[in-house]
Amino acid sequence: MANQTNTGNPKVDLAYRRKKSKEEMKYQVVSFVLMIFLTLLAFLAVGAEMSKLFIVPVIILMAVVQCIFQLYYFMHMNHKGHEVPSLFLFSGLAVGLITILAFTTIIWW
Amino acid sequence: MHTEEKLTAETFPASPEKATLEGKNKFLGFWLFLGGETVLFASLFATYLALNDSTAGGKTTQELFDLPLVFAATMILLTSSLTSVYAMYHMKNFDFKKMQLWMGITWLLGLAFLILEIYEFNHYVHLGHTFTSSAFGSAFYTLVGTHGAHVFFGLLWIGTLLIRNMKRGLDLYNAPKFYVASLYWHFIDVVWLFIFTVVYLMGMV
Amino acid sequence: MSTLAQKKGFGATLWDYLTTVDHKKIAILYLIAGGFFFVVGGIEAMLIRIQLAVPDSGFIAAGLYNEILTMHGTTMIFLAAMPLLFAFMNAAVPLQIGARDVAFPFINALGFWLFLFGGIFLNLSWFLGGAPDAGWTSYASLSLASPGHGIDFYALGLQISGIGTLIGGINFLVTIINMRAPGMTYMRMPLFTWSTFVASALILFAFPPLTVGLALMMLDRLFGSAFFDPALGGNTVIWEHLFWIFGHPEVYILILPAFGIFSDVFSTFSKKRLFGYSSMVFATVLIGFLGFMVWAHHMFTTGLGPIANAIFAVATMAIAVPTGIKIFNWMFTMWGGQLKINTAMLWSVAFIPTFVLGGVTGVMLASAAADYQYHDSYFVVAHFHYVIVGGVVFGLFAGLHYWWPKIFGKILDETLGKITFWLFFFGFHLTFFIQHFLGLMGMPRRVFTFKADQGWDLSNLISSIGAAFMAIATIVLVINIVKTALSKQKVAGDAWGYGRTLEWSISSPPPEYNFKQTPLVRGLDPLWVEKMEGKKGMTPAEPVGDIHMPNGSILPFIISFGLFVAAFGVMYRLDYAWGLPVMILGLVITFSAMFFRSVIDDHGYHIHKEDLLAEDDDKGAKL
Amino acid sequence: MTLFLAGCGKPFLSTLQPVGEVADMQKSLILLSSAIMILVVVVVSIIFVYVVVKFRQRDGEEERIPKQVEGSHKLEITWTVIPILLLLILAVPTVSYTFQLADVKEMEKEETDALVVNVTAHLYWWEFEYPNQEVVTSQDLYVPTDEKIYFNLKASDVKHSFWIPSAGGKMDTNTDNENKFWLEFDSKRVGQAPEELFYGKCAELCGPSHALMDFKVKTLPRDEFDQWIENMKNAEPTAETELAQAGEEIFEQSCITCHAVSADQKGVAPNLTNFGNRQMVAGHKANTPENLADWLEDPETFKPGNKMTGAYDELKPNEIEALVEYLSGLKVE
Ligand code: HEA
Ligand code: HEA
Ligand code: HEC
Ligand code: CUA
Ligand SMILES: [Cu+2]
Repeated sequence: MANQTNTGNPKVDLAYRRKKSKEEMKYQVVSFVLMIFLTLLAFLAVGAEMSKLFIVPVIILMAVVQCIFQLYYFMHMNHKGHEVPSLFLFSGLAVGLITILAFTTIIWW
Repeated sequence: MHTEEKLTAETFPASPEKATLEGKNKFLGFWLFLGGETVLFASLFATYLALNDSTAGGKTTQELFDLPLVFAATMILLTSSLTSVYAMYHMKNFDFKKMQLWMGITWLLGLAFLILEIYEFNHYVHLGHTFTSSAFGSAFYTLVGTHGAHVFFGLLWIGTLLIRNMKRGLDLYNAPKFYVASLYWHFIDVVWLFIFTVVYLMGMV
Repeated sequence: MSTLAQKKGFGATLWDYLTTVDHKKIAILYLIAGGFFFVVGGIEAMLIRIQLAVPDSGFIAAGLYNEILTMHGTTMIFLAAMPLLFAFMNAAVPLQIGARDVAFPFINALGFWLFLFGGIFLNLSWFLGGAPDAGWTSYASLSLASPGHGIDFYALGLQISGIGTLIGGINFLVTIINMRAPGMTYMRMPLFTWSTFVASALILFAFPPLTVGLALMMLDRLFGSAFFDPALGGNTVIWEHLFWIFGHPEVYILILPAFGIFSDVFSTFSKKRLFGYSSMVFATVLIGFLGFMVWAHHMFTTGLGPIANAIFAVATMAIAVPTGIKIFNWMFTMWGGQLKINTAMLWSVAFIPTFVLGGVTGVMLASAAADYQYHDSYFVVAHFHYVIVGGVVFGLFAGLHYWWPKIFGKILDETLGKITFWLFFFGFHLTFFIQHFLGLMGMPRRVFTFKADQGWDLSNLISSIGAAFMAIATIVLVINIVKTALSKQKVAGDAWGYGRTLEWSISSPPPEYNFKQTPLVRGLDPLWVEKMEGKKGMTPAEPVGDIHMPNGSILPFIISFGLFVAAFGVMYRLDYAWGLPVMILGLVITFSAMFFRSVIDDHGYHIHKEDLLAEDDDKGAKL
Repeated sequence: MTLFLAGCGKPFLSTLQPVGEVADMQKSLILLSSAIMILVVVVVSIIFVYVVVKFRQRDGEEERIPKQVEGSHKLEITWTVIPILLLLILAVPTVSYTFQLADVKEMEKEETDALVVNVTAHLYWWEFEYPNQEVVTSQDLYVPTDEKIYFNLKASDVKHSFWIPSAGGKMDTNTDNENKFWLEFDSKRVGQAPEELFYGKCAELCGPSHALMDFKVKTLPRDEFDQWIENMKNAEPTAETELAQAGEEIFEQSCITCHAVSADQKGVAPNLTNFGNRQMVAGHKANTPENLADWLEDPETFKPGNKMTGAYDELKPNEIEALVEYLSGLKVE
């Protein structure tokens, strides 16, 4: 509830809130453009057939950045009131990453 | 605040999804569910990564994947994420019509994505890469297919919401429902980010 | 309200329970179903022990033994221990945090029915061609080779009941986060609530890997995929990982709520606040956290290599530290206290040495190089029964006696309770202590028989005799329950007189809305705080007002039933033509019920202020 | 304590009566950890008994309200730090032994003198191949004493686990890959078991007859072992009596498709080259003519779920008699 500053006057509040929302929407559009850009980059990088050692970390990094955009801008995790959701999401992520790590290291045959 | 109160733009709260206790519960419960989904998909990704070379003599990822198609699908899904953001934007502004409109566009984009995916799967099956042909095949279809099933379920869900609330207008009873549905949609997009990166792009390098 | 409920006929009561979304009634449903499955699992255990009482016994045939063994483990863990814990969570947690209800009453009911239908489905295997027979771990190579539909019952049954558990976990998390009464901060929550919270978080993260694992197993067996088929590049070790990534947290999902029960019981009957409350909370969270990093200790002999084994060995040992913190805190809670040793307390007191014994053998198992000897021997069987029975089952019995008056308004008979305790306690140690040595003497687990003259004869006989004591003890408990149910006693809200937490501040059993006025919490052990200030009950945080209640619904039952039907269809899809239609029918039932749920607005009803006040007058008149 | 544990179980299959280096290491870990655990249990028990006895509610004291103690940092630190130290004491040898037991560098060399045995676990029998000696045998494992024996472990159908308790801990035989580990038998101690024969077990649930999937380990001094290998190589099935010859004939018709009688072949059924020397029939009953006849007559009751049932035409009593005679004569000395 980042944008809940009450003046007591609904009209003023509304105007203020609309302005805030608009601003936020701007950020969201910007992050969307960036995401599209990153996606393009990732596809182009793969199309360009560079070394695997270089490309894999780069495209994963780009996916992570995009993921952060989604979570923080589109899903509003940057807003207040998302402490518990982030705690649980990141715990889930931690468990998931350990799983992935295990499956890519100790299952090798 | 009572759930069914008729509201105006002025009285509509800034975070309608969390204005009632039911809304708060739904909001939190859904985020927790997404935490669980994260682990679910991580397990599927892990399985896929452990098996993606086990083609049992069948076609490898390089021989199989068609990047332009995946690129198109990615663009569609990413865009649908933005359109659902627009829907939420209008929800906060208490503009029910526009919200419905953008949600509807999201729905259509989702459908387009699903059609592309079905087309893609069909294509692979004709190349001899099937669910039962190798462990790689099983892992591939299970991972990507589970995502597809999520898209499908999302379409059912959003579709139901749109139709059910057509006449009702926006209130604090259905605002959390729309909000949560849009969270779900974004989450599907997040998963897809990793599918196109890990499955398709990494499969091609 | 409550007086009305008692005059209902049988049909109405049944309907009431089928449609209830009241957490207190759901608790009773869990208690009945869990208790039933405990007896089923116990009977299976007795069959195991009868078969193993003497060498070369012909009592149970080889294949049947494996079915009994598998169903014993699966039933006890998934269908007895977990639901019984859920019973107490439902009965106590909303009350302990001063809530009128759980966050999602509908989902709460749905969770129960999914569990029950999953459990019934699994157990129907006995009558439909044979139960699963690959152990509760159902390792992939064997479970894929297993003929018949046993393993399919396992995969589908657990899948259904697992979904129930998962949504139950989410429900408790949201309830605890969002529905606490004013003043009930996180650091004032009773330990049982805390451990429910952590256990629910573990459920949230541990069940998805099981869901995936079971799904892959089902796909391999029924849909021709090749996840675990080496011939097509599959890999059975994936199953082992998925299972244990779930399986190890699962044992903490079982033990942590039991720890919570003990914490509450210890402090209540020592008449002291819990010693080291904050470190208890911290230890609980830490155990939950570490629980996700140790799963491979079940796979030391799989051949993961020395690096993985060493890492997982050390990580596993680390769990002894927070657990030790808890053990010592409990003992120091009692230190300087006024121990009222009744049945609930007896179970709790006996838990300490028993569990420590089981815990330390766990640390021995964690020593990877030594585990090559222990693994899959009776040493492991001894270890886990010490922690599971000595921890979880003792905890369940403690909770049963402790909260029985809160749930049913009657106190269980103390004499019979103590008889049960001593018989069970004695029988338990007789059964399982000696199994440590059986393991060291080379006896593998999961053997349907053994040959004479390998040095195991006497020990096995002793072990079986011990099990008989546990069975008698359980029968005495059943008698106790029947006797108490028939008795006419009525207990006060604070049934024990030493109640510290909020559930004891309202009548026993509580009214359907729990708290007429939401209480104001002013410290840890809120009721105790008030009592020490000479007050009788809690200070309300709000005036008496209308109370919003959810409507009952049959939909949870129908949704679960649909999945139950669909599971049969999936399973018999390849055998019979009706398979596929039945599967579709089941899914249609489930999805239409879900659809109805989402389009029919159900805003619940209100209990009006006037009625609440009138009820007070009623009571006044009666007294 | 040690004495007490040593008294535990039979010398041919107790982990507490080790015959070699691996089991020694493991036993020392078992003892070390037991000692630590006993210490823990004793400390807890003392506090526990004191508390429960001392602080029970006495008559007439029901109303007394104890002091509500919040906690104690000193105590908390004590019972955090001491367990950590105890665990470190256990962790160090654990890690060290774990790496030592996994050290199979020797067998992975191109040219190795080490004795390597390829173990294949089947439902419900064991196949042992000596790749460098080109000898195959089943059910009874022959090993030389006083040297490290390296094993390649694999399963052909479902997962099993290879365990010789007195020689050392187990290792799974997976269906997907080969596991490797080593064991050693000490010549000075093999005498502890009658006939220097140790018991091996399958330690992973593998189906109805999992409990019956035993094998035996025969230990020999190196020179005798070499001799045994020689004998195995030269072994030829001989049927001296007429009855045995009749048996041989039936065998060549009905059984040879699965069973080999020369030591150079692996197969879908136990290699019977030295069946006459076996301790057991099908791993689980003494190798007597009666038991053998029972087995041939009805393998299913003998060993539920085995893979021989139904694989050959029903045998008449006289045929069984002939086969028994023939099979019992398959010996190498
Ligand atoms: C409620 C259930 C429960 C609990 C709480 C535990 C607790 C622990 N378990 Fe157990 N375990 C099981 C249930 C449980 N386990 C089951 C069911 C299996 C078998 C599954 C199967 O194969 O079918 C199993 C198997 C199992 C194995 C695998 C064995 C094998 O198959 O080879 C291992 C190995 O590390 C292990 C370790 C531990 C450890 C270290 C703990 C620790 O959490 C214990 C910690 C507690 C203490 C240590 C006591 C108190 C502490 C002190 C007083 C402080 C001082 C102590 C020291 C310094 C040591 N367990
Ligand atoms: C919560 C978990 C739990 C509980 C409580 C128990 C309780 C018991 N267990 Fe079990 N057990 C497991 C979980 C549990 N077990 C698991 C996971 C396995 C591993 C399975 C596998 O390998 O896959 C296992 C395996 C296992 C084995 C090893 C089998 C083998 O490896 O071959 C044995 C053998 O002794 C055993 C015995 C017992 C006994 C005697 C009890 C006793 O405590 C039971 C006591 C209860 C009763 C005796 C109730 C009976 C009641 C009556 C008889 C009343 C009569 C009826 C009426 C009045 C209606 N269990
Ligand atoms: C499927 C092919 C098959 C055929 C044909 C077959 N067997 Fe077997 N036999 C087996 C298998 C498999 C085992 C191992 C069973 C077990 O221990 O579980 C076995 C075990 C044995 C054993 C015990 C081996 C030991 O080392 O203890 C004997 C003896 C034996 N078979 C004899 C015979 C005779 C004689 C015939 C012919 C009449 C025969 N078998 C035909 C598969 C076969
Ligand atoms: Cu092979 Cu058990
Ligand atoms: Cu574990």
